[in-house]
Amino acid sequence: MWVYILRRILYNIPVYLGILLLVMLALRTKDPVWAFLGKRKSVADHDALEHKLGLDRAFAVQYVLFVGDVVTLSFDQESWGQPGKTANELLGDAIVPSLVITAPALLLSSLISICVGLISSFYRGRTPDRVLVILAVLGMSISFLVYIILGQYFGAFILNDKVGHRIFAVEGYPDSLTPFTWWTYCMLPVAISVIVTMGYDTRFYRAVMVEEGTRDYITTARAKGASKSKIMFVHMLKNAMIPIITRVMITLPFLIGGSILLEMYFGIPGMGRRLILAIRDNDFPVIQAFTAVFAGLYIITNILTDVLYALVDPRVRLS
Amino acid sequence: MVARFFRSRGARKFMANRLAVAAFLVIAGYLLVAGLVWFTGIITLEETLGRIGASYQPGLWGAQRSGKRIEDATFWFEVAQNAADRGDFETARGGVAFYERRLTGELDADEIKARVARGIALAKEVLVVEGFDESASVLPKVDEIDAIVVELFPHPEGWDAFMYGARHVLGTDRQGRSISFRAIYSIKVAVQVGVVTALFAVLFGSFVGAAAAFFGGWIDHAVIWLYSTFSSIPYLVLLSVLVYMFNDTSVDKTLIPLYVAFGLTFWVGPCRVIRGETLKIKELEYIQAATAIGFSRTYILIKHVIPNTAHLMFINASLLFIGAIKGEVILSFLGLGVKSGPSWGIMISQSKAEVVSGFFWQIGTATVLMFVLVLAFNILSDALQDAFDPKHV
Amino acid sequence: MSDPATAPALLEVRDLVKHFPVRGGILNRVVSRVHAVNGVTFDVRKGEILGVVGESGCGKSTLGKTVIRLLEPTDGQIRYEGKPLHELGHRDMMPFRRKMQIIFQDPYSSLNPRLTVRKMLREGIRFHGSVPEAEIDDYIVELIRQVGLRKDAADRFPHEFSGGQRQRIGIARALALKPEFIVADEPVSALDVSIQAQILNLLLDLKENLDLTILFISHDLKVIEHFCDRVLVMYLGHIVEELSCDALHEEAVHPYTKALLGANPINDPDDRRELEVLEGDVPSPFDPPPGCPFAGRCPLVEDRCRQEMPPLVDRKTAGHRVACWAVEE
Amino acid sequence: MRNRISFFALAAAIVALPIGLAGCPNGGGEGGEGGGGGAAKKSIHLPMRTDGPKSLDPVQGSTVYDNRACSMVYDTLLQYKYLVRPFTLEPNLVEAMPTVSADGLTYTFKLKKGVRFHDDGCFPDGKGREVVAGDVFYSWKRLADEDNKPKSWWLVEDTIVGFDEFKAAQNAAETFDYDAPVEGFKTIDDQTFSVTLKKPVVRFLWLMSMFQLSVVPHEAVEKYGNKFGRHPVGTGPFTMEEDAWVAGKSMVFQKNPTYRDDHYPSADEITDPKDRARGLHEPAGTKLPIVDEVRFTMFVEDQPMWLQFESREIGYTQVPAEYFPQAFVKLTKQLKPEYADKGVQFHSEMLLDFIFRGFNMEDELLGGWDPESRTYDPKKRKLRQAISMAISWEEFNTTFYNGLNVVYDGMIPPGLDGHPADGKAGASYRGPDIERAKKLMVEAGYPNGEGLPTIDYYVNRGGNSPEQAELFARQLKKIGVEINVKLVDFSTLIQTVDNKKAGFFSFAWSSDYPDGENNLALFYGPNEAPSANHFNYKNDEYDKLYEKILSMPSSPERTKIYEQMRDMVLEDAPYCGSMGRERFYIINPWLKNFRPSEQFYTWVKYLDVDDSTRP
Repeated sequence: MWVYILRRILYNIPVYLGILLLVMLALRTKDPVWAFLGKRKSVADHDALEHKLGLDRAFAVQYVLFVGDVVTLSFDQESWGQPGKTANELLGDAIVPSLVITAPALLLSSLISICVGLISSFYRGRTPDRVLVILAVLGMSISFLVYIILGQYFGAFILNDKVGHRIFAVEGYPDSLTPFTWWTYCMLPVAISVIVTMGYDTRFYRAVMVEEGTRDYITTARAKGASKSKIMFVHMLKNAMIPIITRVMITLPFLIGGSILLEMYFGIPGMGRRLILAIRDNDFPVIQAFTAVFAGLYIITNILTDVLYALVDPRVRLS
Repeated sequence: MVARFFRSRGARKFMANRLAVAAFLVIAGYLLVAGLVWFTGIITLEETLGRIGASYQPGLWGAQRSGKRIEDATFWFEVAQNAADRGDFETARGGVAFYERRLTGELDADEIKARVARGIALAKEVLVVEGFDESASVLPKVDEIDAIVVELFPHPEGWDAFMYGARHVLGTDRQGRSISFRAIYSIKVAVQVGVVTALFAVLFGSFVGAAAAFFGGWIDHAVIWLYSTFSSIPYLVLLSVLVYMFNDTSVDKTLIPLYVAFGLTFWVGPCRVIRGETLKIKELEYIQAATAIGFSRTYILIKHVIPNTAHLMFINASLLFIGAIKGEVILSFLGLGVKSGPSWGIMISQSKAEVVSGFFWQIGTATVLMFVLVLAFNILSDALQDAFDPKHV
Repeated sequence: MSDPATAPALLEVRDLVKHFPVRGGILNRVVSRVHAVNGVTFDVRKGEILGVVGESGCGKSTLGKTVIRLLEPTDGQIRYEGKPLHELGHRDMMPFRRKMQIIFQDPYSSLNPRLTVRKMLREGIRFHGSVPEAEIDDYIVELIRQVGLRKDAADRFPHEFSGGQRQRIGIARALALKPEFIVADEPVSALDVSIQAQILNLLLDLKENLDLTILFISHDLKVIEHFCDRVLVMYLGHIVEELSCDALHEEAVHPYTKALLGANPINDPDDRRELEVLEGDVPSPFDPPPGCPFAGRCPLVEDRCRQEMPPLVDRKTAGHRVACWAVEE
Repeated sequence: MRNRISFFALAAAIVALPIGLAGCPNGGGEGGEGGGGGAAKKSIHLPMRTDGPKSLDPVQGSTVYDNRACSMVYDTLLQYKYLVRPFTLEPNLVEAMPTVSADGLTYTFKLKKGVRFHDDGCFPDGKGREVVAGDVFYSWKRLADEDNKPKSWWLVEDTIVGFDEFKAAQNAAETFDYDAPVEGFKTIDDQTFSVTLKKPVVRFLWLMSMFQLSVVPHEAVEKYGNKFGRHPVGTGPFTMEEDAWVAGKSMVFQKNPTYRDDHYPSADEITDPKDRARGLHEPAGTKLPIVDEVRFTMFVEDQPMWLQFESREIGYTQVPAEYFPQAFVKLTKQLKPEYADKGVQFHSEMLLDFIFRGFNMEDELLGGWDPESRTYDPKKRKLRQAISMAISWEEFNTTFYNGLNVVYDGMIPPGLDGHPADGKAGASYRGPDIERAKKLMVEAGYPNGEGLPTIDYYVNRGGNSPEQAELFARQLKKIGVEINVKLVDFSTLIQTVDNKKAGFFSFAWSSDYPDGENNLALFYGPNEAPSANHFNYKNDEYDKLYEKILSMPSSPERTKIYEQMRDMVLEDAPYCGSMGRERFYIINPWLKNFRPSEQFYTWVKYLDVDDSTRP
């Protein structure tokens, strides 16, 4: 097992190095210094700044240095867009807002989707199943952006207007997070995100449950006379945990990245929003650090997923 | 090939699925429209960018409050006034046409000016003196204003009337452009983006995946590394980096950034699937039989391996098509999408401002058109999977 | 027809070895090897049907595929009409590809489902140019008829045929290039018993008509006995006995061969006495022990068997060889 | 530590979720804003239509958002009078307007007594120290220190005696010595100091109100280092804690309790009757700042900003062009009744804009400059005039700006001396007049554009500029002029223009200070590219006049020269123009005393709030 874990880690190192390489190359397709300099600038200013930031060094040197930063987790270059803040600090500021939106969203959408998936597979082929499947497909066919635009308008503005007092804030993020302020500011984005992901998740979980339902042990359990609901909730759910856990794990890095659209629209100062703003500012060190961190988190969850898989299903280790 | 397809078990299963056939027909309809726009130019880019009348016209000629009616009338007055103001009235008038609706040729410059003055005076009277109320005393004046507009810009007749109706049937956006024409033109853009990216991603991904699995060795390692790398960059992060790359470059205005964005992200899926399938296929005895005949590895790959992954390519292509259409909306929001001309993404993005004022025609039209196509593809790909790949989860 | 016993060797195989690497460990290096074929030597004489028999996993299919170089030999020599096949590159192999063909076991996976019978056959014929372009269609029809299918089969896809019919297509494909030598890799074991006979008879007819030499691989000694001229008995990558099929029951001396004869359910019930001796496990092919691989299950096992592999030595009867310390005279 | 608290809150939030779902009847209320503590704490919530400032270090600032934030916490020597138009300066940190020596070179300032910096940990005992003359010079010298990454050195470049030399010497030295003398800086006593200029320039006074030259204490800079921009210490009306700024999201300022004696302007300092009608004179004499807390929220997207305004959450909003028809009747430019009835007010303000399409006068095809004779080819002038006559700025205005912009002749924006009455100047070549343009084309030797090669036209990409360029091309086609639109990014555009490689380009100039001189400088020969004279326009007579007005204070005589210079340029047509933007604001009834300006941002201290009309 340890050999397997170690191998997964070793295997992912070149992948991660590749990501860093790609991102760094992509960011250097334009001269970042020109983009950053303000009004009235000269070639001399440009060269001075470029030298100061070490961007005039050979790419290989920059690459090695940056990999060094990543390894030591020290993204302490000063942000260009937010002087006085390091990329590290910006990262730290942005993590919590991202999490308080995405973690509940993940939790809720997984719970609801699993339940709906169970119900759907319970009624497999009958009317409730069909209705749920159709609803899922309908939901999947509408753009995320439409959900957000209409959700903000109806869910906050119109709703508040009709009720007469504020149920959800149109946008914003509380200074101090309490359950109450969380409800006001974060519930609507969470709800929208749940609605958006539910279509996909429901279908996935339904398929998992349907497949589990055809397994031998279910037939055996039935033959032994176990009740249908017991089979569903005890036997099937227990065995379906593997795909469920994997699915949730796979979703994790996207959560940490946050939903850029939601954060932009609802003014939540999370990581996705920070990244977009950094891109608008040509904030080179921050873009670099954020992408490195995003990719790193992604890879870590990848490894975790693999390991989890292997723990549950030893055959994986051999292949 | 085609004949075989229709004789195959999968095809028969697919044809038995009435919903899937309906979806297939819907998609064919969209492709037809896209083809018409592309080849015959029934709707030109100019027509989607040009004004056809006042802003924020509701679709289906919905009733409007007098305040809005006056506002619309003012638009026409302004146009007429500008035309009359320009020195050479005759040439100027030639240019004052909102497609089928043209400035009347029966009045001379002074007559036009007089009518505009009368109309504006009335409008001001209603707006300033009487406020906006909907009372009986106001309505006759509003009607009179409308009558002046019709006098200046007579309603078109015959075929013109039909075209005029077609342009206005779903209303106008903030800039007074035809929502219906924009939405239909966007079908072409969506199909273009979908076809190009799905084709590219599926062909490239499949070939690379098949080659990797078939030849094995360092090629396989390199390909696995490549797709692991690409798939380990979270989608939106990759897009964001691309936004940075392409912002303000010479291809910014074209669809190329869009293709690149989708190309880079989408090829991974088919590559992975086809690689897995090829690993299975390459152990099959017909491949060994081909080797025994003496065919080269490349020939066997192209003639015997890749064609046997075709069903997976179809399924992947239809999934990627959906991905491309929906991705276009996100990219347009991020500023990497379509830049010149309309697209559903642009329409939805632009309708942000309209929704706030309770105007839903643009977002509604774009969403419905997109919804139907994506839904059809969803149904189609489900049916394809059921028919050809029964083991899928 | 030449007499198989005296005919010159068409194919000479000397010390053929085929190993498969097994990867593992953190860096995915080769940690061990499967010894599928472990130094075998034999001749195939022109015009004969040489059987290869053994339990599944003994390396007989690997042997069959290696001699026509579908698999690359790890070591050893293969000579076809005196030409060293093991030294030839892809291009130089071409003429031999035409002369050497193979019929597979599984009639389902051995036909490309995307090609009609006609396309499948034409592909190879064209590639080798073995028939003039203008005559290809007629040739294909003739071929189809020859393997016992109806003419209209040419434009159908594999999934439209039954298993037996598919195997006929497989045979047609092997014959399309007018080969001299065919490896038949368990061609009937996936078929119903009733159809097995038809296919075997077809093969026999074809062999007679087309002057073929066949290396016939099977796990079923009874089929071999009826079908082949000579038989090689394989155990774990080694040939343990080689003898003429006519004298199989009488002359077989190797304990494994005897066990196989006993295990054969259609065999004479009186001969079943030795069945119970086959106890113990087949040793792992990953890490074969020194000495005779059969030692662990052999009723006649001696100390020497565990230390040293017995050589394959000629017996008194011509063409009879055996590798066993215990039966040495 | 903060993070940990947030994690607890997160856990609590998740636990509380079902309860929240079950019932959360009083969703509105006072809890949301995190305030609500003090009984009568006056708090206002204002928008910034962007992701906000980058740094609160004045020398690093350059954008209007930096300006807005810096104006909260710092003071400049002079400031704009809140309610007086045209723009007028008044003393801020100084007791009175400076005295100027007879030769116009030496300005003497005297600081107000008892102005203290914010109470902050960087001072002994945490009590803010009194501002002295040395602080002013220290703050200005920071602009010269390249380690500060200053963005606005150009403001004082080549202006003050010895300052440029100081900059060069100190940056070359091992360490930057702030105590090294500058010839033009003289400290007379703790409160009094003088500045000597290289040449008399009237605009020096305008500089004294620019936020980049705000006064900062060296103690804070030394203590916080590169964090100073996030932990500002100044003398301004508000203070900001470091964690009250969520970058790109929001900033919260608190009233400075030790703010000096400053009062709302007296009732007679109002020039616009509309302002008086809105009751802006009423709070006269109130001690400033009036509110206790100011929250800025940055809106990267317009929809949330608009909805927040409609929810009466934020005090006002600028009206983005696409939202104009929603709130206003275009015909009358008045608020629609559904807004007016709710007590929403509006205000509109002309920006000091000069939007134009410029020619490179050294371009062979379009300029025809002969360096030998120092004259221009008259045929090329006809060509430029023809192009200018073919353009319809009104069409741009109606198509892209809801008709809200102002089209005018000359380079001096509305509201300043030298701007022509009704925007129409005598020597105008402003279109559209296709007939005349065609005639000019004939005179230029290109009848209907025959023989004229395609002209490369450089535009900054982004926004709707591709669409604008299309319209532009359409307009020019009418007289046979073909252009090849080159959409480039802003830095490329600047580089191309600075290298004199762009023959025809689209540009805009926002006045640095409200004086036509700033715009006239764009055509001053020695300012040629890479300086601000992008046209490389050279006219010896014009240059002489320009040098003359530099030291002239505002007067009818000076205005006359401005007009003369303007018409000289118009005749030579080194550009096609001009257009300026008008900005509309709508104001929620609870926000009091608001008179927006885009020229200065010290107005937050005058604002008040009426909580009775707040949701």
